[in-house]
Amino acid sequence: MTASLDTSHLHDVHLWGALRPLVGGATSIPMRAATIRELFRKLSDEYPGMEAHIKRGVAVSIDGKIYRDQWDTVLPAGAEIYLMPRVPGG
Amino acid sequence: MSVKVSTTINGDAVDFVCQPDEPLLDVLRNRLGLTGAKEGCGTGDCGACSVILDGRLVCSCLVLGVEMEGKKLETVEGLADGPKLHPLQQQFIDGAALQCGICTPGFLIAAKALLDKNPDPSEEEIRFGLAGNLCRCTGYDKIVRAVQAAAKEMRGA
Amino acid sequence: MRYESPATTKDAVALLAKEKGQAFVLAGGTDLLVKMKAGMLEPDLVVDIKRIKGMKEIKKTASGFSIGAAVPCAALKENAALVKTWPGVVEGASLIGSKQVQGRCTMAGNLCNASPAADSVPGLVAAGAKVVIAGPRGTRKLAVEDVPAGVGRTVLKKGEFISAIELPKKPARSGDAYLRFIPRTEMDIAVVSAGVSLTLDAKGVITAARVALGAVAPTVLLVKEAAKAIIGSKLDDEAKARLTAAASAAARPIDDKRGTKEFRIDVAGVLARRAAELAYARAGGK
Amino acid sequence: MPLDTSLVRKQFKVIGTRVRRPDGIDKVTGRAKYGADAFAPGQLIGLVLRSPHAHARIKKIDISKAEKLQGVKAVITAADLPDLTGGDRGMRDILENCMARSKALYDGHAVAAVAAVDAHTAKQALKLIKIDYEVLPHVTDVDEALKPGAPLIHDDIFTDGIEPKPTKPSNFCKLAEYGHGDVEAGFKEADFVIEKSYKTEQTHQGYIEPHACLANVSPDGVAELWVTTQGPFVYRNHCAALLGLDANKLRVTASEIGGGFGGKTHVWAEPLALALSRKANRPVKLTMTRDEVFRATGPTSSASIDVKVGVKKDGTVTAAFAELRYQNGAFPFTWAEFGAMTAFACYDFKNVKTVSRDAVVNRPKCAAYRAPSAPIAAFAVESTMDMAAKAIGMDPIDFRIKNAAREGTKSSYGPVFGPIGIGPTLEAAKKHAHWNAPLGENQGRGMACGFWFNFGGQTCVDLNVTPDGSVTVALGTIDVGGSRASMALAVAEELGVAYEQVRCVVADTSSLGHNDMTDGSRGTFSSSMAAVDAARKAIHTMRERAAKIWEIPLDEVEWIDGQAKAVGEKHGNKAPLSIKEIAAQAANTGGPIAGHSEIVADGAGVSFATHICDAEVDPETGRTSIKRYTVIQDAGKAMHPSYVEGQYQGGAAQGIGWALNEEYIYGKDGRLQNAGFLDYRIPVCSDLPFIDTQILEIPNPNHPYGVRGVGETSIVPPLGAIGNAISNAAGVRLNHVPMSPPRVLKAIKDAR
Repeated sequence: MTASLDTSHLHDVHLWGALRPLVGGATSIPMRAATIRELFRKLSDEYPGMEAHIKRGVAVSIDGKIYRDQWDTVLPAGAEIYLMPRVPGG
Repeated sequence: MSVKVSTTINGDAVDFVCQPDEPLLDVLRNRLGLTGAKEGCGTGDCGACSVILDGRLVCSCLVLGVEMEGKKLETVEGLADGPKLHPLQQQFIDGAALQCGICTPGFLIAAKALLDKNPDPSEEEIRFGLAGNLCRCTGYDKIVRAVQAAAKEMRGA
Repeated sequence: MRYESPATTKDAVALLAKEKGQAFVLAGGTDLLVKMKAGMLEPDLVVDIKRIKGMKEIKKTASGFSIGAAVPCAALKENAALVKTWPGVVEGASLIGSKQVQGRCTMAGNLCNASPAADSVPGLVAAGAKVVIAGPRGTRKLAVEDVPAGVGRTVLKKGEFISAIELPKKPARSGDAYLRFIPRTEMDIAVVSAGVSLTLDAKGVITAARVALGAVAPTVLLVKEAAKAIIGSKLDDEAKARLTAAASAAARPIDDKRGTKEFRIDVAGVLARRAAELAYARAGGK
Repeated sequence: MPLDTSLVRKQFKVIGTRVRRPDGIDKVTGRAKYGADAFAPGQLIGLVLRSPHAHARIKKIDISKAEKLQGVKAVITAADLPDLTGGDRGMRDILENCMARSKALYDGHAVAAVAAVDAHTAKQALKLIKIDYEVLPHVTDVDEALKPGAPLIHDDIFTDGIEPKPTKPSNFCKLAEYGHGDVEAGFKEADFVIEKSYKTEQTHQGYIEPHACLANVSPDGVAELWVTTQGPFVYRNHCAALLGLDANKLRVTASEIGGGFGGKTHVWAEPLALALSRKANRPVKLTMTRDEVFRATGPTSSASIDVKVGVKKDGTVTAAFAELRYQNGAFPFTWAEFGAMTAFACYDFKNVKTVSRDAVVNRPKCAAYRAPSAPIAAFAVESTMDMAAKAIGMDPIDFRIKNAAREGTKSSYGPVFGPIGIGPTLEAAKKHAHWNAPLGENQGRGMACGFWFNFGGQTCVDLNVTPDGSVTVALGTIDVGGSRASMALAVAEELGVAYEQVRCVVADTSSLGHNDMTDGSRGTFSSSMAAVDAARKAIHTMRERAAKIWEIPLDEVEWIDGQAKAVGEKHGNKAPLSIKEIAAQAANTGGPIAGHSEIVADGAGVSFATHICDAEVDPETGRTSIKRYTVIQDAGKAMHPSYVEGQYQGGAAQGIGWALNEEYIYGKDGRLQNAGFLDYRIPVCSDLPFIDTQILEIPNPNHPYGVRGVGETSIVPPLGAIGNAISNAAGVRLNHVPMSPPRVLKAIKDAR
């Protein structure tokens, strides 16, 4: 399921509140990425402070389905991408 | 100073030594290897350590080991008849009346004590008969139903 | 800790009197063992009274019933004559703890633990029960309400222990009842409780009454004003209102983890009224 | 061969049957071994000394007398647990929670521990430890803790989520916001605006088995830990990190577990047991008392919430707002934030906003409790929703149906929902006989909805075919309520064999790869996905073996109904090969037959439920009894319906306890006053009616069998449902949970 670069699409990546200050307050940022891995890498490279959040745990909602771990998960064209805190359970 | 005690547990003659202030529950679990009775609270509030002492349902955490001299005790380990499970045991399995199972030995003993005295209890009598046993997993629904089913089976109905 | 299980009352008294350290009587143990577990008590001597002859007997006597100090509460319920005569007393005793606790706990222990919330005590007080106290100077008797001296304290002296509880004969057309309030249906300590015993004349007028309240003061209260409120009545609405008000007025509870002061005052009145209604019906009143 | 997780539409043979669980006999005969049921030769008894103060500086600890007591083999303090966390705040907090360092932060905080030859000696030793405390001012209430000038619990918490970051430390650890639209504009459009403030008290998971473990550390760093836990692998990783052990040398075995509900997702005294064992070079058994469980493990938050809902006469909600303030106990976390995420998740609102404020207080470190944070938020929201429905004279179910989230709804926490089940549960509730049944005197009926995320995570399963053709399965998620039966059903279904032919066990940490904690309703969802994967791999191997036996190409062998069948006309004379026959030839065809699965189980999907409750309120005492209760929830596919019903019933019962009577009660001195089952009142058998369940099965498209997690959502609606029922029974709106008799009676009196 590993995607190559040529399958990457431009996404409007929505951020939850805690991440917004790191991108200057925006609720979403445009970002081209094929996979969660690429998305995380680019976020870490471009926005100082983002890496710490990602290390602590960020979940990625892709069209409402929440992914927590798998980096090679593909970000399909036109998908709604939402970054959320990782939630623990009981 | 340790005290020597001679007693009967599940029909077997048993001798043990214990400290005079040692609860029966600790004697059963730590000295006799009978770990079916569980310690959920140690203060008589959860019923997980229930045993039947001379025909009466009690919490073994609220009995001293030294009081056992000459007494007769029934524990969950004595419930089955060889390989044949007691109807309560079988109905608890068949009716999914246990989830984590930590409270199960206490419930089985309390249910047995109830049915020994009242073979055809109403739902309310079952609920109050088991009110000394806490279960946090099941909401008691399937436990009550399993006791009803076992009672029916034991009555031969 | 030493454990002794003497065969006679005399030996038990001697053991208790002689002990220099902390000595406790063990009957049901449902309070004693809990306190030991919590480290609140570290007894030097525990005297188990259950092997003393008669301690586990319920006797019908010329003057009523004599209940041995080591009779477990579960056994009270099994005694048909006692249940018929003093249903309220048995109700109170049957509400202590769980079925498991019932298999061990005793009314004498419940009384000596001296909690204002003791479930068996208001019923006993309402019934006019007495205790028989064995001690180094022989036996003495006391009204149940005179045993507790405060929260966790009794008037018993060194070497003394309660050997029996005596219930009087029940006069004709009498009834008793005990009700308590707990948030759950079982397993709780009473937040408020009320025991009522009353006697009627042939017309259904209350001629004598005793009303006891639990958990509203440091000890169980015998509320004379509440009894007065209904004596001479047929427990009509006005009498009930007077009873409710008198019971609430007598209550002087505290706020604690089990309930608020305001709640206890309100519910003391409600329970006294409801217990009186039950007792009145049991006495044959309509 | 990656796992294809897409839904297989098929007629199930064994999935959905109510089989007997494999651990049933052990559990009804007393043979099952739980945390406290293990014994090691030469074991010592470990006990923990705990702070009696809510907040105190530890000036000096003198253990010299305790160490000299005959029979004492080890005494430890924080000095025996050096900080190896390397700046990881989360791990440092775990370490500090296990053993106080410079300050005791709550009543019950561990300050020292001993290991001795028996419990009696260990108790005496605890008494000989002398601690010089400087008692500090404390705060246990969330609103008080957030006030300026409140006693400061940590001097290095600077509120997260505020820009620029504050320069002054406070107890306010995190601010967060969720939502979309313009709530102010929305409220202006409303015909009615309902505003209410709520409080909920702290509750504990109340599992009946106290934490217990048996630790055995050798001087060469090899260690074993037998422990009751929801996650042996996470316990291994955390204990190894905190003690400086190699993870591969620490073998953690999960005992049978006597309930967890989130409370056993976290190490508490286990690192202390290991540290004692290391110091004594003897096995150490450490069992918490019930008092310790309440005072020193991880209950859920208490909270304070303001809700505002704007509604039009036609039932449209124009705007919704909530501010949620949760305490996290003595260490910072984000429990209020999860409340903010879940609060309005059941609904499709154009304008919605939630703000969360997380605070630290002098109480034990909060842990997850079944759908953590969500029941608290749902109580406030579902109460307000009922008030809004009343204000416009609309049936509460119709009102919720009108506003329910559906596929395509932008959720209140951000993403757009895919296909979801809130609508079907509401429709089922409306049609349910319960909703339309008559009520008695002083009775009222209430309903409420609930939401929880659910998740999957890292999961391993090892499947082995034995030489006699039966199948063993090693699982990495623990079994707290029948999951070994469900996993055996999954494997039997996939292999096409009888349930009885498959036996599942929970593996220790040296026998299987890492598995995430069994939490988040993930056990059955994740492990069944991995079990199916492992079974498919074993099937592939068995087809290969059959091909070798038959000396034909692999693609001429199919797996049908638990047997290898040679396909094609030329093989018409070949009798199918059973697993037993294939296994018998394993030595000659390539060795043992197995299937392994190591996956990240994603796609759990969100979960919704609707509950209906009938309550009777005694108007003179304020006592509430639950007369009838119905749970309606989507399970995707109920693998073992009895255990799905059990999850629904158990969650509802816990919610009922929380709604009516359970609460942590702190005194003015900051000490917990009800650390026992006598006064922490969980429901007893006679408190509850039978709890009816209706399982909806809307298959989860992301699981081969359509399974969803079912463990948690059922605790979310009860608080609101009961509050609404009480309101309808007694005519008073309770805004403080638990809705205990004194609170209900006061509300009734105030309304008179």
